[in-house]
Parts: sequence; structure tokens; C-alpha cells
Amino acid sequence: MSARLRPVLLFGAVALLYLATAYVYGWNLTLAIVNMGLIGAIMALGVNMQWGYAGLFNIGIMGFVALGGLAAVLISIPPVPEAWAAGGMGVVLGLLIGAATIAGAVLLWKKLPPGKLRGLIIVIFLVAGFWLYGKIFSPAVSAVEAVNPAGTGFLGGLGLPVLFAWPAGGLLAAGAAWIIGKTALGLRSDYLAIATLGISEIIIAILKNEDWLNRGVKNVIGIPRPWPVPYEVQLQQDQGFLAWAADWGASAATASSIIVKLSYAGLFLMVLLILITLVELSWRSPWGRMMRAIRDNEVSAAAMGKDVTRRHLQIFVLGSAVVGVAGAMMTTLDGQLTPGSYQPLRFTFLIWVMVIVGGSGNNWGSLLGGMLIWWLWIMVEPMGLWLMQLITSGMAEGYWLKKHLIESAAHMRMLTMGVILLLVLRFSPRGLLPEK
Amino acid sequence: GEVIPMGISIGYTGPLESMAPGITAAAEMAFKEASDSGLLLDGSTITTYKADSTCIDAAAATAAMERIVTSDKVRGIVGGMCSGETTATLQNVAMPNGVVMISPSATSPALSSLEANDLFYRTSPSDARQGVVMAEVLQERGFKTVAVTYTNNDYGKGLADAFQAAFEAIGGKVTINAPHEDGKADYTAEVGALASAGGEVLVLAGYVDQGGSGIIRGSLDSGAFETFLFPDGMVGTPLETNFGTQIDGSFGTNPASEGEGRDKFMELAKAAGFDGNSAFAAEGYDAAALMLLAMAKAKSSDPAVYKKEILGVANGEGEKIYPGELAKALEILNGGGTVNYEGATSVTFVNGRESAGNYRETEMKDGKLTVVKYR
Amino acid sequence: MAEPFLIGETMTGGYGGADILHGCTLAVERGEIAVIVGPNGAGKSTAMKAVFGMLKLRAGRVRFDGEDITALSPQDRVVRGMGFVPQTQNIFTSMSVEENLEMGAFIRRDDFRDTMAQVYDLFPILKEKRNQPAGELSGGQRQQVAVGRALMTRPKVLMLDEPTAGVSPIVMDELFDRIIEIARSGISILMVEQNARQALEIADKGYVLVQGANRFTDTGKALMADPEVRRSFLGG
Amino acid sequence: MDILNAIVALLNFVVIPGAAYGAQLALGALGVTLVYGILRFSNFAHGDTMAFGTAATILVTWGLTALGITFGPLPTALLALPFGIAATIALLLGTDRLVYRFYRRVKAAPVIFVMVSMGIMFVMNGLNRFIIGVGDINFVDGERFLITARGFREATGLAEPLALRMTQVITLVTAAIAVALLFWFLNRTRTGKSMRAFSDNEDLALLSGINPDHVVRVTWMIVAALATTAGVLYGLDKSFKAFTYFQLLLPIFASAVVGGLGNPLGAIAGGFVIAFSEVTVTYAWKKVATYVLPESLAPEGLMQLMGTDYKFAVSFAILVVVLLIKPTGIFKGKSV
Amino acid sequence: MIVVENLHRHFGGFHAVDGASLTIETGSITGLIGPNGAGKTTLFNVIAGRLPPTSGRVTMAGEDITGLPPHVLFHKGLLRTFQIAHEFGSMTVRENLMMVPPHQAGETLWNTWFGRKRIADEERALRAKADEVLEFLTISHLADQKASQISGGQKKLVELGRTMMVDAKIVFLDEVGAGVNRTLLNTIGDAIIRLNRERGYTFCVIEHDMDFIARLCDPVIVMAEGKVLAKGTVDEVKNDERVIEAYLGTGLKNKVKDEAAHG
Ligand SMILES: Nc1ncnc2c1ncn2[C@@H]1O[C@H](COP(=O)(O)OP(=O)(O)OP(=O)(O)O)[C@@H](O)[C@H]1O
Ligand SMILES: Nc1ncnc2c1ncn2[C@@H]1O[C@H](COP(=O)(O)OP(=O)(O)OP(=O)(O)O)[C@@H](O)[C@H]1O
Ligand SMILES: CC(C)C[C@H](N)C(=O)O
Ligand SMILES: [Mg+2]
Ligand SMILES: [Mg+2]
Repeated sequence: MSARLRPVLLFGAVALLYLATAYVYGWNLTLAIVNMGLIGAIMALGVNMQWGYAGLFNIGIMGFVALGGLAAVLISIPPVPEAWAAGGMGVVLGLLIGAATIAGAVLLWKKLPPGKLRGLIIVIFLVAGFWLYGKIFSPAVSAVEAVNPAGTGFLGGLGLPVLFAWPAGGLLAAGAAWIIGKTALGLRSDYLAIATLGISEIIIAILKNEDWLNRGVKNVIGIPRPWPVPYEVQLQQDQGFLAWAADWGASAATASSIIVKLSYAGLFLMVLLILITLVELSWRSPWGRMMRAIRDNEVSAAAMGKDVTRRHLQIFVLGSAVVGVAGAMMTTLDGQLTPGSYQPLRFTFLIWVMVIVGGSGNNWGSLLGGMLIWWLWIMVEPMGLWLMQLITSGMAEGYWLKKHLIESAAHMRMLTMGVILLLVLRFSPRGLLPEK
Repeated sequence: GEVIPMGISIGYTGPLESMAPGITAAAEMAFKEASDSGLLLDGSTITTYKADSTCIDAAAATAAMERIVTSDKVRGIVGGMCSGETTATLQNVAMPNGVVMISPSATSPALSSLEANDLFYRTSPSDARQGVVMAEVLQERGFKTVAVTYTNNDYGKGLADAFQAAFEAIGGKVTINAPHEDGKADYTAEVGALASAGGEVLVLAGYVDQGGSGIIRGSLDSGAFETFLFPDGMVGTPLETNFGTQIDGSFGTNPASEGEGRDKFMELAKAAGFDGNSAFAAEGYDAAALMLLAMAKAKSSDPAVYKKEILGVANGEGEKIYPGELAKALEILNGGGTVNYEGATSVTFVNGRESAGNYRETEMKDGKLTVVKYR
Repeated sequence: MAEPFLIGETMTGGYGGADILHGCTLAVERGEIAVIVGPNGAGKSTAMKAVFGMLKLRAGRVRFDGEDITALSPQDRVVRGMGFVPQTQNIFTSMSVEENLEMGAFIRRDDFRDTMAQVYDLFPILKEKRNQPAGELSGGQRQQVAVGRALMTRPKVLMLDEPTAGVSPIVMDELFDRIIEIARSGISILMVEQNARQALEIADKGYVLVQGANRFTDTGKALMADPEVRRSFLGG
Repeated sequence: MDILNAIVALLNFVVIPGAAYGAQLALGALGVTLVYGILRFSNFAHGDTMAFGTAATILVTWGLTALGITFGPLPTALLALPFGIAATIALLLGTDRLVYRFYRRVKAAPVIFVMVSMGIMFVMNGLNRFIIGVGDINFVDGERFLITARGFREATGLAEPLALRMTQVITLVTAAIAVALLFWFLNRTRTGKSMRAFSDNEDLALLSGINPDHVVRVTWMIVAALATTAGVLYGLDKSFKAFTYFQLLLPIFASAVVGGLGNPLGAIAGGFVIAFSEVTVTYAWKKVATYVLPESLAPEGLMQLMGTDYKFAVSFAILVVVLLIKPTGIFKGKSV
Repeated sequence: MIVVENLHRHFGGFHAVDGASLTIETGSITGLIGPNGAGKTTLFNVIAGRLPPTSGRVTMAGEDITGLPPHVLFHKGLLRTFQIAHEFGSMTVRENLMMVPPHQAGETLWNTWFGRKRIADEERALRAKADEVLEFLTISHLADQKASQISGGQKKLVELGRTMMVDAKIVFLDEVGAGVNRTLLNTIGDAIIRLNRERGYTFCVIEHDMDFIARLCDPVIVMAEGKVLAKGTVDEVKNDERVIEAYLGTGLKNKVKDEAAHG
């Protein structure tokens, strides 16, 4: 297969998969998969920047996705005035004091001469700072969380259009990545990996337990839809739309939800294409050359005048920001933030599978991997059942093995996923679209 | 007659996979009963489609539900199972597509007030109520101080908070109210903290297939607690198989009601070959039956039409209907009459959508969960 | 003439893309020293790898001690008595110097302490650093470890790819010295060298390789004497 | 008396369980670290390998008990362990033959191996549930306790209980023996050294006459033994459940990394660091304080540095801090 | 130009550089020789910022540069090559060279999106420059080859080529000659001399090939056991007893034996 033909064929094949799905299951389901696939692809793009471009092994993707989700809440949910009145200022003040304490400690560490005294001063400073923080922060939090806990119990957000949350999610993730990068980027390969994994777990722990911020595990629901995505229920009451749907011979429900999904798909596709274009342009420039040099050999790149640490930080922040944007998009699509559903298997490993299967170091590979793997993730469930039915079709009704196998079909998802991953890696170890 | 596709969206995999078979079997039993009667909408029959809601992964639940709704075109769904996933699928799939969902088991208080377009009902009560019941049970048994731990999700947290409020209101003391994560390898830290806080009873608002069992194990082994209070997520056969007599004297609560309905349901379940006592199985039967009766009343299987009749069938005037009497009910409805569906759990909707809340109290005796009383 | 002890005959092949070797032939007799010289990228290392079976040949064969070993894996060649020091990555960086030497003697079942003593004798610095990870050594010291490792095998034929690159003059002299000694003891030596004049000086046979093919083949002395060879390949 | 009570409380809720959990993690981490050290990749399938080994052992245990064979005061599963190990060896060798070998041949990058191991993790995950199901399985028998909580209270008259389980002791002892053996094997024996050589420079190992297939085989065999032992001991102590074994992967990796990848001693140290950081940082000191302090000073609150909700976060934070100070772990580890 | 004062670098208890003091004059080609393990590479590594010194001071044109990171030193005009070639394996040989010049417009993300024209012009110039260097090193035919797929000697040439891409003030060459064909090495020697004369580069050269040293270097510094053993012209050094004993040896001993045996 020639290098030019290969992508065309592969993208064609994936498109066919989706078409076939539409044929069998209808457009509604297909578009739902497309939308999540596009989001997966954007996440994969971000990871690919970090891994494919800089060799940074980040397995804390989940954390950045979640931060994007948090941004969606903080931007789009209206503020809760009662909660602000109850303790909003205290929370803010407490956080400021906490941040100042850490910043102050770092500053002291740098300014004071090394020695026992320095350690002592810093410890005293930290203890005092956090004591004050606790004094102000804890009661404020209790007050906020006591405001109608079943309905709100948090400070709420800014009440802005949710589209702003997408760049905001990027910024939030970038900020976190900057802090992480500043501390942990000195670590090598798997050590960095575990550090990022740990930090993402910390982020999730915060989202799960800081109710004043995002209601914790009580979840925030009812995140508004972005412009120009309509609500199905409204469409279904719109006479013009009903007439139009009838023209097409589709039921109002089907037509409306297809319209909604298409609008999302359009938005997501736009974001994806913009990002891929920007990334591709950079990758094919001296900037990309420099990054590849750093990836290939840091020591030598440094000797050739490239500031390895700064570049690593740059790409780590950028890649994380892209993941954050995708995270915000996903929460927007879901319409709710459920911290409990952030699990490494789904948000870190699966994204990695997308990157590797697509082909690390190849941006189009991320797109391909995202669309293909997400499709599989959803479709192996019915496929597994179907396969089991096929296998057991010869067995007598009520035969124990038949029952066992059909009942185990739900577990086929993992198995099938694994087998497919292995097959792809077996026949195209550098991914479907390898780096050129 | 037509073939009416109906959905069941339950967590076949995930932290409550052991409860899934009971609920499914009960719902299917109701479907079958109506189909066999030949009286449903001029002899329509029902086929079921299942979706794995996983109980925890909202995205996966949404995708699975999307499939049965948009491609299998189900007209109503028994599900979801857990509260978080139920909220997600309701808002993302059921409401946009106008499909009715009746959950047998999602009990979070937050679901009481959700905007739902008449598409959402539940045959189980809100945990706000269960909290009160748990507090009463403790009071009756003479316990004054307890430690609480809950599975860290909306169900666990909601229930734990409801319980704490209710218990403190009647003068009890909660020494600690701490979450635990499911599926972790070790619960030493949690048990240590709970033990340090102390208490006569450990209230364990968790999942029996998950961290809940780990906490029991840790507490028993270290001698931290010997008596437990198990709310609905914990009342399951694994308690008997894994701990047996070791937790004798512990007690539990879960939604269920006694009486004619329940007895009939138990008989039917026995005949059909599953355990009718399995948590939320009875609610599953009722969820399924209610949708069918509403269809008959509305003379349509279109959810947009029959959704308006659900309340009427459940809370209405007329002949009381118990499990196994669907044929009778259909006949009445076909004839233009009205029924009052009581079902296996004495269904009466409050707040326009949920069961008022009958609970049963169970106790571990000789390693077996035995029903002590209903309240 | 009887067949040489080790011969790679009309070898043609490469790394998967275009061929690097074009009918190149290298041979060494029992107890003799053959030296390969040539410009960078001529295919010297490739030819060595080919002889050692680390490269698939498209044509040609390798015979050793009267047997065709073209199809043998490198491991099996080691067992048959061939030893090889690659040009790069020729030590176990995370293992101590002594362990590196032990690994050289891996296939030997007899007592190899003697040989090790000899190696330490030859490269005294290694004895000093015996317990240090080899990766922490200086460039020249690593090279000594690499050669030492191969010597530990007690091979029948020893193949060295630029053994003297980066070693100091005094060590280089020692090394060449020892190579002659080894050859005298009946072991054949096939080596690539860029310190070509010294190498050809001790060589029984010399090959000049250019673009994957033999350009000149003669005795070491004769090649040294050839003005064209001197000018183009030996730096005048 | 009160001091005694305080000490017992600390022992019972912190020291003993922490040590046992640490040893469990350490045993798991040993397998991970060995694969990393010799085959040079992070094996994501390790948790599921442990689950498989345990499942196999459980099946044999059931068989044995059905035949009426038990192991006196010790759990029968220990008798079945060799069979479990054998099954796991067969599985791992089969996997290697079928999957990994190809990637070694083409000299794939480490990250490809990681991804491949992820694929195997998925497959084994399904396989395990298929074989033994998803439920909780309790397969411990014999004498469960050396010291029971109730017995201790009655014997000493202390208010605080103290429990010591058979499995905890076995785990600790096994972990100690395993690390000593492994250390000796890798650094002193010919095969062990050849394994290290192989991990260092595969091509050169070939040139030294080391048989790579042999090295790989031995590695997988040891890994299978370690994984099964770790899995069975963990399962005996807690209970067996396929999903939990998958979740174990995270703390196991953390242990291997914080100790220094590729270093057996590191795996042990790492296991204890992770275990104790989880347990101690979130420990509520109230009980201990009540015993030790005079009545008037008895604490109101729980005296907890951090809620248990953050225990995982805390142990990871500690891990990150350790790595910042020692970038390749407590004992200098490798990095590919 | 470069003054090293009483420099120490220890590895654990081992003193790789043990109080070395030396000066590299502006405009010179200074040779640095010494037995294996003398500490030459370590000294380079400390000067070039790769390793922090244990103690001591390095100044460049009077400015204290001790412990500055490599990329900063690069921008001050201090370049180096590596004894063990450090190529960028997945890039082509030409890219290996083109990446070197600092302050490329195309290294700023903003420009890669909105300054395409400027980048294109710049790239054209860089490319021409790189091709010129490759031509000079006789490896033009490798320009588009992946750097991981060239021979050992060729890698060293690329290593050297990189230093020729910019106007350096001082270049540290660590055994560029090892593994390079002698005829080519002569050409490289010529180039070094030309860069020195015409462009005023200062060089510091580690090399074990005494012919090469003799042709190029004045002065020559000899290191042994982490210290400076001797310094002087090539001839002075060559005849220094201590240097002969520690480093040079007395030539091919066996040649004598050989002749005796055969003669
Ligand atoms: N990372 C390290 N750890 C321990 N010892 C080291 C380390 N790096 C170098 N050494 C030791 O320091 C000494 C000097 O090494 P260096 O590489 O500077 O020598 P050199 O003079 O460049 O030798 P060569 O001519 O062989 O390249 C050697 O004995 C070496 O073993
Ligand atoms: N791994 C590889 N893949 C593809 N081509 C390679 C590879 N290694 C070397 N080559 C090519 O093969 C040719 C011969 O390389 P080889 O290493 O045999 O040269 P050499 O004669 O040993 O040179 P040197 O004296 O520089 O070591 C070179 O032109 C090089 O570009
Ligand atoms: C099945 C039930 C235990 C579910 C639980 N009541 C919930 O809402 O999450
Ligand atoms: Mg070569
Ligand atoms: Mg050196």
C-alpha cells in the first residue's frame, strides 16, 4: 500500500464502518458514536503532541479531561447567590491564603540560605499558614455546602454561555499542566508516567470531595447546551420543524435528535480541524524539527542550544490544554459533570489505545484512532452478544454452556477490545498511520 | 396486534451485577404475563431489549440506551439502575426521544425534583425516606452512637446525609460520616478511621458487590465493629455467602412491602425460577407492569400518549391489581374501566413520580437474611 | 588451494532497503590476521555483520571450518567458535566490568578465571574498575571492556569492528601486540580498522572495501605499499 | 494500661494491616519490576495475571476440598498453589509465544510493548470473568487467625482488640523470602546474570551466546510464580474478585516505581511506602489520643490529618515527592 | 578565552577530574590528550554544562560560566561534539544540521501559523547552508537518509557538521577522528585549520591520533588521572618522559619482535 493511498483507504474503511452502523442501527446511534469519537480524537491529538512529539509519557489524561469538565460547570452554571452570601468570600479568602502560604514557602526556600534554620522557618510558616487557611476555609465551606444540599450546596459558576467553557477548559488544564510540568517534568519515562497518573487521581479526588466547588459526587446536572445546538423538546414543539420533518418522512423525535447531534458534530469537527491544522503547521516547521530533535536525543539537543526543559513544558502544557478543551466539550455534550465516572481505564488507557493504534507522531492517526477505537468501544458490546449467539446457535436451548456463554457476553467487550488491539498492533506495529 | 419493543437498562456488569438478574427476571415475567394474556392492545406481544447500564459509567449507559432507543425503538424502559446513570440516560436519551423510563431502584433524593416531562417514574422510594427509616430502626433497637461510611457517589452520599440528619434529629450521634471508594484493594485506612471514631453500629451505605464487603471484612477481622446496618445497596445474597454467621445480629433495610401483593409475587417468582427476595426484583416487576397497563388505558403504545396514564393506573380508583392479575387488569382497562395497581410493592406514587416508601427490615440470623418486619 | 577457515563469499544484501553489499568477499585463514579498511559507509561493518549472520543475505554464503553456516543464527555461530566485537553498543552498560567479562565466557563450561586474569593483565585499568558499571567508564575504557569480553569467549575466530577506536596509543600498541599473539596461538582474526597503517602492518591479508564491493585485496604490506591505496584510503 | 491500649490500637489498625498490605503490594510489585527489568516494559497485564493464577488455584482448591484434602491449620489453597503456578506458567509462555515474541523480533519500542500488554490485559480480563465469574469468592479455610480480636481482649483484659491473621504472617514471610531469592538469583547465578545481560543489550547478549528464548522463558516462569503467589495470598487475606485485581494494578505500579523500577529491593520498599502512606496519613488519632492524653485534653474532633477520601491522593502525593527527590526511585531504578 | 581553575569533579569517591587548571587561548587549536580515563571527556562535560563541577571555576572571556546549562553556553558561542555520537535518529541527516542554528523564526509557534513566508525564506537559506556542509564532509548522498541508518563513522561526521552550521566562538571536539577514515580525517583537519584561520574559531580537540594532533594543535595539554600532566608544543610533549610513559608508549613493540622472528 503506498503511503498516499493508505490513509485514504483507512479513513474510507472507518467511514464504511459508520455507514454500516447507520444502516443497521440508524443515524441516531451512529451520530452519537461520531460525536464521542470526535472528542476522543481531540484527546488523542493532545496526547499525541506530548508523546509523539516530545516523548512525554503522560498517563494522567483523565485528570485534564476532568478539569475541562470542571470548567464547563464553572463557566456555564449560574452562580448560587445564597451560597455566595453564606460563605463565598470565606472560601475565596481561604484559597488565597492557602496559595499564598505555598508561594511564600517556595519563596522562602529560594531566598533563605540553606541550613537547619531555613527548614525550621519554612515549617513554622507552613503550619501557621495552613492553620489560618483552615480557620477561614472550613467554616466557609460548611456554610456553602449547607445551602440546599440536595439541589445546590455549591457556589455555582459564572452563568456564561457554555461555549466559553471550551477555551476555559483548555486554560484550566494548561494551568494545572504548568504546575505539574514545573515540578515533575524532570522525571524520566515511566517515572513521569506514574507521577502524572498520581496527579490525575488527586484531581479526581478533589472533584469528588470538594462539594462547594462542584457538588462533588452529587453531580452537577443541567449544563446548558452551546449555541447553536437546539433542544429536542423545543424542536418537537416547533410547527415549522414538525412540517419539515414530516416532509422528510421522519418522526419528530428522530429528526430532532438527529438535528441536535448534527449540530454538535459540526461544532466538534470545527474544533478538531482547527486544532489539527494548527498542530500540523507547527509540526512541519522548524519548531517541529526542534521538538523531534529533543525527542530523539535531549542531551545533544541541549548542546545545540535548545532549551529542553522549556520546550518540554511548552508541549506538555499545550497537549494538556487540548485534552482540557476536549474534556469541556465532553461535559457539554453530556450535559452533566459526574466525577465518579472518571476512570483511568476509560479516560486514560482508552485514549492511549487511540493514539497508538492510530499511529503515534501522526495527527491524522489520532483522528483515525479516535474514530475507530470509540466505535469499537461502543459496538463490541452488541457484537459480542451477536458473536456468542452465533457460537451457541448450534447448541440446544437451555443447555448450560449456552446459557453461560450468552450471559458472559457482556464481558466480551473487554475481550474483543483486547483482541482487536492486539491484531492492529500485530499487523501494523507502528500504528495504522505511522509517523513519516 | 403489534410487537411492542420494550427495554431493560440495568447494570449487568459493574458494582451491582449481582442484583441485575433478579430485576431483569421480574420485569420479563411481567412482560410475558401480559403478552401471554393476549389482551394487551389487541393481542400485541412484547419483545425485550437489554442495555448494560454498568451502574457507574454514565457515558457507557448513555450509549447503550441510545442503542435500544434509537435503533431498537423501544417504547418504554425499565431502568436505569443506579441514580447517577439514571439521571444521565434520562436527560440524554429518554427525554430527547420521548421514551418513558420507570426505574425500579434509583433512589437518590435528587431524582425527586428533576424536570422530566412526565417521562420518569420510579417504583422505589427516595432515600430521603430510607434515611428516616434507618434512624427509626436504630432507635427501636436502642443504639445511640453509630459510625457511617458510604460509597462515594450520589446514592451513597445522599443516603448517608439523609440518614445523619434523621438520626441526629431523634437524638442519635454520628461519630464519623466518611466515604469509601469502591473497588479498591485495601480498606485498612477507612476501617482504622471508623474504628477510631467508634460507635455501636457501623452504618454501611455501600454496594454489596463492591467496597461494602471489603469494609465488613476489615471491620470483622480487626474487631472494629461487629454489628452493621445495611441499607438497600447492601442487602444481597453475598452477605450470606461471604460472611454468614459472622455478622449475625446485623440488620438491614430495603424498599419492599408486605401483604397480598408481595406473597403473590414471591409465588410467581418461585414458579419462574428466580429469587423474588432479591433486592429491587419486585420493583422491577411493578415498573414493567405499570407501563403495560398505562398503554392499555391509553389504547396506544406510543410513549407520548401513554405516559399521561401511568399515574392514573397506579393511584387511580378501581379494582386493586396484584401480581399475576395483569390479564384481569387489561380486561378491565380494555373495557374502559379503571384499576388501582398495587403490584408487588403496594405502588402508590407520591410527588407525582415515586413510590411512597414501604421498607422491610431484615436481620442476619444463623447466617441467613431473614425478614423481621415491614414498615 | 584449500578453502579458507572462514569465508564470506560474494555476499550481497542490506538492511531491507537497497543493497549495501554487492558481491563482497572476505576470508581469513587459520591463525592469520585479515584487516578490512575503507571509507566511512563503505559497508565494512555491514560485511562483518553479514559474516556473523546478523543480516539476511540475498546472495552469497558464509563457510566456516569447511561447513556452510549461512543459515545459522548468530548464537549458533558463537557456539561454533566465532566471537564478535561490534562497532557500537558493544558492552553491557548496566553490568559491572567483571560481569561483562563473565558474560563473554557465558558459553564456556570450564574454568575461565585464567582467561580473565589474562584480560586484566592486558587492560590493567579494567581490573581497577572491575566492580563499576561499564556504562560509567570512559570511551576508551569501554572499548577495552568490549575487546576483553570477546577474548573471554576463547573463539576460534575473532571478529573485531574497529577495536582501537578511541583507545590511547599505548593501549593500542598493547592491543595490536596481543592480537598478533592471539593469531599465533592459532586463532583467526578478522578486523575492521581505521588506524589502518598500524593494522595493515600486522595483517597477513588486507581488504579495501568501497561501496560494498572489494576494491583491492592483497597482503597487508603490499597494500601499504600501493600509492593509490595510501592516498585514497590510508590518509597519505 | 491506657498506654497499652493505645499501642494495641495502633498495632491493630495501622502497623499490622499496613505491613500485610505492604507485603501484598510488594509481592505484586516484584513481578512488575522483574518484567520491567528483564523484558523492559511496564506490564499492564500483571494484575490480571495475578487474577488468573488465583482463579486457577481456587479451582484446584475446590477440587482438593471436594476430595477431602486439606492442609491442617494452613489454607488448602497453599497446597493448590503449585498447580495454579503451573497453569499460569503455561498461560504466560503461551502468551509470549503467541504475542510478545513477534514484537521482540521486530524490536518494537517499549511503548508498543506497553500497549500490547494492555491488549493482553483486556483479553485476560474477559477470560478470567469467563472462567470464574465476577462475584466475590472466599476460599480461605484452615485456621484464619493466629490471634483473634475477641480472644485477645479476653486474654489480656484490654479494651482494644488485636487481630493477627495467618495470611498476614504468611504474606510477610513469603515476601521476604521472595525478594532474597530473587536478588540472589539475579546477581549471583549464571542464568540470572544472563537475564540482566539480555535486558541491557539484546544484540550483544546474542553475541555472547546467551539464548534469548531461554531468558524470556525463565523470566515468565518466575513472573508467573510471583504473580500467582501474590494473587493467592492477597485473595486469602481479603477475597478474590477479578475486578479488584485489576484495580490492584495501580498501587502495585506505584510501589514498583517509587522503589525504583527493575530493582527487587525497591519493590519491597515501595510496597511498604505506598501501604503505610495510605494508612498513616489518613489515620484518625482520636482513639489513641484519648488513651494517652489526660481526660481534660481529650480531643473533640477525629484528629485526622486528612480525610480517608484523600488516602489515594495522599499516597500518590508522597510518591511524587519521593520521585522529585530521587528521580528513579528509592533504590536507583532503570528507565527505558 | 576559556580559563579553568582548580576544577574538581567526583563520582562518588572517584576523582575523575582532580584539580585541573588550564587555559585555552583565543584563536588557538588546543590539543587535549591523555590516557583512557584521564578525565578529558569529563572535563569537557563540565565546561560545556553537561555535568556540574564538584568545585572549581570556569570562565569564558572573563565571564564566569561555571555550571551554566548547555543551551545557554551554546548561545554564548560554545559548541561541542560527543565522543559517542549523539545523532537525532529519526531525522534526516540534513535536518540534523538544519536544526542547529539558533533563533530560527520557525521555532516560535506563532510564526509557524502566521509567519509562513518568513519561515520559507529562512528554510531555503538553512538548507543551502546544510547542503554546503554535507558536500564538504563528502556525505551529500546521505542528506535524505535517516540519521539512525548511517554508518558509525558517518555519524561522527554529522556530529562535526553540526558545529559548522553556526558561527561558533569556541568548539570542543571530542575524538572526532575515532572511527573516521584517515583520508577524510585529513580533510577535516584542513577544515578545522581553515575555520580557525579564516573565521577565528577557537578549538579544543581531544584525539588519540598523534599525527592528527601534530598537524593541528598548538599547544597540547596532557591530562592524566584528572590532573594536567604537561603542556607545550607537540614536540615538547612528545618527548616528555612522563607523557611517553603514561600515554604514548614506545611504538609497536612487536614490530621489533616480529622482524626478529621473521628476519
Ligand atoms: N558517571 C560516572 N560514574 C563513575 N565514574 C565515571 C563516570 N563517568 C566517568 N567516570 C570515570 O571517570 C574517569 C574519566 O572518564 P573520562 O570519560 O573523562 O575519560 P577520558 O579522558 O575522556 O577517556 P577516553 O580517552 O577513554 O575517552 C574514568 O575513569 C571513568 O571511569
Ligand atoms: N541500520 C541501517 N539501516 C539502513 N542502512 C544502514 C544501516 N546501517 C548502515 N546503513 C548504511 O549502510 C552503509 C554501510 O554502512 P556500514 O556501517 O557498513 O559502513 P562502514 O563501512 O562500517 O563505515 P564506518 O567506517 O563509518 O563504520 C552506509 O551507507 C549506511 O548509510
Ligand atoms: C440498586 C440500588 C442499590 C441503587 C441505589 N439505590 C442507587 O440509587 O444508586
Ligand atoms: Mg563501521
Ligand atoms: Mg573521552
